[in-house]
Amino acid sequence: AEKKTIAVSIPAADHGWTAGIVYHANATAKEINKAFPGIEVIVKTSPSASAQVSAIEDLSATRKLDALVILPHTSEELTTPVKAIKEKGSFITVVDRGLNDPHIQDLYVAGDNIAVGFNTAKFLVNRMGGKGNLVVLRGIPTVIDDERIKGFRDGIAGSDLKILDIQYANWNSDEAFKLMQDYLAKYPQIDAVWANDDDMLLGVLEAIKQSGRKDIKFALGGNGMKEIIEKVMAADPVTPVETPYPPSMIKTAIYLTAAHFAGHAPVRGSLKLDAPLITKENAEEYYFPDSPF
Amino acid sequence: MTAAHAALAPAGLPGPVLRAERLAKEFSGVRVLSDVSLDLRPGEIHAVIGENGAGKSTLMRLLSGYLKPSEGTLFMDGAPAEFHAQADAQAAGIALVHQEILLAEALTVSENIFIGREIARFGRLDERAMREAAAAQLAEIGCKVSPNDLVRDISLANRQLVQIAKALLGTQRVVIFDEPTAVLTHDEVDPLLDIIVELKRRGVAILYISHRLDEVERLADRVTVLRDGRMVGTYDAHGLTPRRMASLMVGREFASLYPARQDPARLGQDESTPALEIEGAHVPGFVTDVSLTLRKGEILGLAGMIGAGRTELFEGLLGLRPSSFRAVRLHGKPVGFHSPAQAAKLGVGYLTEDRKGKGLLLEEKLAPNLTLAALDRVHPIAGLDLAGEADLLDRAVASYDIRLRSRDAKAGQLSGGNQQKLLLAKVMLNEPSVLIIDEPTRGIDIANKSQIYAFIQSLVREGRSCIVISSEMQELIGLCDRILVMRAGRINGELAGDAMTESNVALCATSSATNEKIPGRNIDG
Amino acid sequence: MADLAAAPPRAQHGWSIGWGDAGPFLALAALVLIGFLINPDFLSANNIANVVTRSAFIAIIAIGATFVIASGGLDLSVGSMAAFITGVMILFMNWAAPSVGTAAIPLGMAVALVTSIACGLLNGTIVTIGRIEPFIATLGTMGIFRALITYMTNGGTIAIDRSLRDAYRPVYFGDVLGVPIPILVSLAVALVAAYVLYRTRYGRRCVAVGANEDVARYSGISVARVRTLAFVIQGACVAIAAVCYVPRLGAATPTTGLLWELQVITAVVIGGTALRGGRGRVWGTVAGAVILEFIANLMVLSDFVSEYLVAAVQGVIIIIAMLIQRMSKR
Amino acid sequence: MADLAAAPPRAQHGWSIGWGDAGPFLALAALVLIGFLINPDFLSANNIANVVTRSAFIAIIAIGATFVIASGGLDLSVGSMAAFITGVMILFMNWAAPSVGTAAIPLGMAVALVTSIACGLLNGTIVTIGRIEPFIATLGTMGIFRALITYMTNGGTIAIDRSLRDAYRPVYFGDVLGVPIPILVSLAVALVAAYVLYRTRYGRRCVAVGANEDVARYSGISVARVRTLAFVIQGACVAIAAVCYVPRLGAATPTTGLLWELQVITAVVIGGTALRGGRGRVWGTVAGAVILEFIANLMVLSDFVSEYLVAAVQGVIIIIAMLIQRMSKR
Ligand SMILES: Nc1ncnc2c1ncn2[C@@H]1O[C@H](COP(=O)(O)OP(=O)(O)OP(=O)(O)O)[C@@H](O)[C@H]1O
Ligand SMILES: Nc1ncnc2c1ncn2[C@@H]1O[C@H](COP(=O)(O)OP(=O)(O)OP(=O)(O)O)[C@@H](O)[C@H]1O
Ligand SMILES: [Mg+2]
Ligand SMILES: [Mg+2]
Repeated sequence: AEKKTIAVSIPAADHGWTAGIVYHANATAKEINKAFPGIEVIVKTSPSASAQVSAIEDLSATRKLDALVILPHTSEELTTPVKAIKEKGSFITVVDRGLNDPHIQDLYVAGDNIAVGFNTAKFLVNRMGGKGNLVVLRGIPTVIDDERIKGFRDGIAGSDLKILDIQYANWNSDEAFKLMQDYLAKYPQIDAVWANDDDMLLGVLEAIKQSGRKDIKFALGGNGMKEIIEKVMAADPVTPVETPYPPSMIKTAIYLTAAHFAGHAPVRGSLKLDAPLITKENAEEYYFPDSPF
Repeated sequence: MTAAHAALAPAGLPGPVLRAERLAKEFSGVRVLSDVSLDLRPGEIHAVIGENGAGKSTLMRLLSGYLKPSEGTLFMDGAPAEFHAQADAQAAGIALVHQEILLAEALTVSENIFIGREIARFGRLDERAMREAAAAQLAEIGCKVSPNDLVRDISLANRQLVQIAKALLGTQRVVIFDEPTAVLTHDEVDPLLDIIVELKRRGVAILYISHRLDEVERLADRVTVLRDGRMVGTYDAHGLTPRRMASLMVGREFASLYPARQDPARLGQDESTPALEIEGAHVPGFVTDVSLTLRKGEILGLAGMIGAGRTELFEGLLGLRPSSFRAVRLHGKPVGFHSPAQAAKLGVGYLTEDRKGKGLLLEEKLAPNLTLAALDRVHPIAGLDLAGEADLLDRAVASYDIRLRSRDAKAGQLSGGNQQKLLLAKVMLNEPSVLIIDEPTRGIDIANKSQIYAFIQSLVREGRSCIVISSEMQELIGLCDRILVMRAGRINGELAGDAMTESNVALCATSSATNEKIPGRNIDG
Repeated sequence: MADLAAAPPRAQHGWSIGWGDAGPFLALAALVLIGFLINPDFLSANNIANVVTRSAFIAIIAIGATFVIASGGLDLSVGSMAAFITGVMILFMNWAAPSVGTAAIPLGMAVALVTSIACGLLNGTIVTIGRIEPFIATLGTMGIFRALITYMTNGGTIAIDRSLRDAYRPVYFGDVLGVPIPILVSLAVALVAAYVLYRTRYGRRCVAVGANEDVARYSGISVARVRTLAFVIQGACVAIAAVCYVPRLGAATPTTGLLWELQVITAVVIGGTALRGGRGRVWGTVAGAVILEFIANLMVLSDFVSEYLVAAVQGVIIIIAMLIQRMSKR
Repeated sequence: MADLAAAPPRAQHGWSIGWGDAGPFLALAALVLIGFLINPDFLSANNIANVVTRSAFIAIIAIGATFVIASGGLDLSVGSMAAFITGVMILFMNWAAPSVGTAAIPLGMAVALVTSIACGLLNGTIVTIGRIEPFIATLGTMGIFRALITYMTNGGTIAIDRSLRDAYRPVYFGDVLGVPIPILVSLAVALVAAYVLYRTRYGRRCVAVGANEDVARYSGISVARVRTLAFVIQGACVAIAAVCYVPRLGAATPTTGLLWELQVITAVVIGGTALRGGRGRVWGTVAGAVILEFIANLMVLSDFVSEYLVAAVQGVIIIIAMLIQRMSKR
């Protein structure tokens, strides 16, 4: 039988979470190539939206793609190009960020960015008795960042939690370190910090440690980085919980797509991964010691 | 007179320190020098003369390791020598004073002099020692700049002296001077020539290039003549007159250098409005309260020593440097220039003394250089007329006798004198009614000098007017109707008719009848 | 006396590409050959069309950069300027669409052009009147434009109105006689630019200013005006690129055009323009842009480079391309 | 005769900072004043110490860049080189720690130094022997180093071994008599650099090569050697910065040092070094690095800039700082 080609197009590893995506995508490709001789999975990473458009154009121009698994850099910019691939008859699996036109996708696997922000906010509202001063670090101006912030704002709405300050730290631990130092210099009383990604949380924790300040009761992140999960498992008082946004979702997506071909049964629909709070109790489940993330 | 070749050297003299045998040089296939042999003995001054583009500078660069010969061999003390880099030649005791100024403008005089051979003690630069050595060397050749001055801030003439100081530093066995006096005035030339004689006395072998044949007559022991890249011969300088040298260079009898002067009476009678009147010119730091009048059809000379402020006066006039004027009238009409473009439109052209730094784009071909200041002339509606531009270049090459080996050449590949002619052609393209020429014949050979003089004469005969700034007194005396002498930023005297003599000009340029300092600047520094 | 009869023949310069300028084209040819050896699909008409079409944006912006660099300047702000212009254009079109329908598209293009010329003027005046090193001046405006697009999008995305999308689509995806429109546009821009640079007074002055500011000044050229105009041309080119770009991605985001400035400068330099000014090569720049896009394409089409190392291989290829370009000179 | 006694006193360059070079310090003073007016906390000892300590990395790298730029080069690879060196160092220390314990730290530092000198040598030889425009050459190596660190970390993080963390921590967080160690290190580097640049043959030649290559070559200086050495010095500075950096977050990631090159060049230029070479100002560079960090700090401490517009305001301030620096010159 003819070999089926599944192309996987994902962002290049430019911070921890995307590194996790790349790790899982590669690992999955290896597994499937080994397990299903009739299926070839190729993984391509792209550093920007326009590079991603180019990459999928290149892939479809030079070979027949039976399926495309794509984690789009941005929804708007990728919608048209993916549609063009779809029109050539490929099976389309969209991961994480939905395209603007949901009719394009055959399969949709996603985490819930709004829930990442929302659940973290709810945790803080509960544990802080509905009041306190917060500072927030956000990432790179993109949809994900936007959704998480939106979820967070919705989550604290109605409480007396107050966001003192919110700034971009580009999902970069260094910049987060500096930003947190400056927050600490600026605000004498900070009750909790939320960095919308764990890379940044590392920098935040380092800055807090250096300052020796004791007023910060919680410093939370998001995404499920293994270093942070370790903290949760160790019942760290400042970082007792974590919200997953597991990069392993790409694995799920690739397996489901492969099943469409290998299982001789159509796989269609959408699958939304929850973003439940990770606590000491369930942390084990989210811990991948081998992943770079 | 017979050609006296090296082999005929009188017995008893030491053997040659540097000898070249059948040197040839090609630049990308174009042969600019062939079959040149010459030798240099300790304690002699050996002059090399030839027309612009004859290959003198190329020969000097071969001898001092800046270029590698395509053919031929160099011998040092009788043994074949190959210089892989200039440093090798330097190590062998050969120094070259370049025709073009080669100094880093952003660095100080002392830093420039010691580039590559800085004095250091235990790895730490000894600034004081370098400054003192530089000052001593500069003083010896009569250069009045401070070792701490930035090269950017000193005049072209002083840069040349700094370059000479740099070459003379250390112990040299061979010193090659490529037109060292081209940018110097009378008063700076004498100390330099004294230095050269002193070097000779110490047994240094000296190669000397100059277009000032009287200097050659004064200094040289032997003279080698080049024409079109070939040797005409090497001659004993004794009894070789400048006129004879000129004939050997051009290959025909050479008549008179200066054209017939125009009738002074005619000039005096012409009571029409002056071509250019300047009143109360101030260029901060350089020029104080200068007024002058250029009559129509006149050639007005401007003499002065280095730093007299002549160049700055006219750069100020054209809006090239901050300046103020009580009044400027062009053909009777009040004007004020804020850029050379505007001046050109009104018919005033200025030819800079610094052809390399301010005159030509050395990396650009000839035609774009020619038309750069007059692009409107080659710009009909449909874009640049390249054919027309090429015609202009042809015409310029013909009327200014620009010698080039390849029309594809870049301006920087022309010989120094031919660059000057190209620059003249460039300024003339705007057909100015008032032409200000700063050092018109700097580096130009004698035959072409007379062409340029004739050219300037023909300009004024056409009713144009001309100001000539020059450091060559004879040139001013031979060419001009009237000479203004500047000193320390002011006009110190006016000479006309029979009063135009070298001693009068020199007196005016140096005497401190008005012994004032220009505010804001230390003249002696 | 000069022997004019024997005077050497005239140099041909201008439109025709001299042998000395063949460097970037040789590098391109080498790359295409390697590409073909690695993966024969590389030369499929489809792939070639895709790659060349994609290179149009960088090519168009880099043509503008050729002027800036030839005149002795540098513009780091082009990438974020492109993002900003895209944002302005989309906002304007979306605002106008309800009232004027698809006429919003040409209006939006005009708005983009005007805005980008203003941006270029801003860069130019900071550099010439403010007398600030172009590197720093445009690094500053790079931050400014990037912040403006972030502000306009509130950190998110502005997508083009649905009603305009189909009407606008052909500007990127359409073709004339089989040649994609962006290619035609960039050829047109290159033709005009080559004309301006090689055949007009302005072009001459631009190169003269880059080669030696003093000589230019003494030749009566207004250095500030020439430099500023180069930045304005750069702005106009960014607008043209943005106009072609919008239908491809259909949206402006704060990450649009990120690091394009580096690609643009690389394309210009690979093309043979001297980074210190005084020499501009329009067609070389176009070749440089295509080379860069081919390298990226090759990375996707070849299978033996770990995706972590793509940037390394690209870096090596760029250096090799420069070596080929250099060596071909002499 | 030259009257040396009467020679006008000219700015002595070297250790003492001449008035003409005061520009960056004036800009810094202006910034501090504005900062204080906006938020008095700005001048709290704690904040100042934080900010100046943070600026140490950029300052140290920028001191190296002062040599490269003064000699007429440019190095865009410093940011990714820093990341790569950090990665190599951590990997080595983690590998050595089990056998040699905390002695792994000095060994790791040595490895970092050797590696970064090799990296600098690579840059230098590509530029001088390959005769490739430094901008392009180091853009290429920037990609290479970035890819290598991504590869080494698998796109993720390499953290320093727990057993070393506490022993190493003081290198960033410790202080001597209240002065944080990174500040001391950068002062020491600046002192040595100022000595080398202003007081040794090499420094003199470095500037000469940048001022006029031809003159340097005709004066018997090996231009290639001087330029290459400048890149090597740059490499060594990157290593020193990396050594101070590692204990801060204890990890290397593919985003470490991202865009540092732009900050470094900006610091150098704000400091008064000419981007076209021929002039280097070590202390100005240090001031430039502190200025940049203060600007970023001010953005956070002030309340009236929308988070979206931070980059714009930073851009404007950088341009204004350059204007102050320029105007103070004459
Ligand atoms: N680098 C070069 N490339 C090509 N041609 C060159 C180069 N250098 C010199 N030439 C040519 O070699 C010839 C000799 O030049 P050279 O500079 O030696 O003349 P010169 O005798 O010193 O003249 P001048 O008196 O004008 O200084 C000229 O025709 C010049 O154009
Ligand atoms: N930028 C400058 N800053 C300070 N001093 C300068 C500057 N330029 C020139 N000078 C000094 O000003 C004086 C005037 O120089 P200038 O060169 O060219 O006068 P000049 O009368 O045209 O003399 P010449 O043309 O014979 O050299 C010189 O002594 C020079 O050292
Ligand atoms: Mg010569
Ligand atoms: Mg003068």
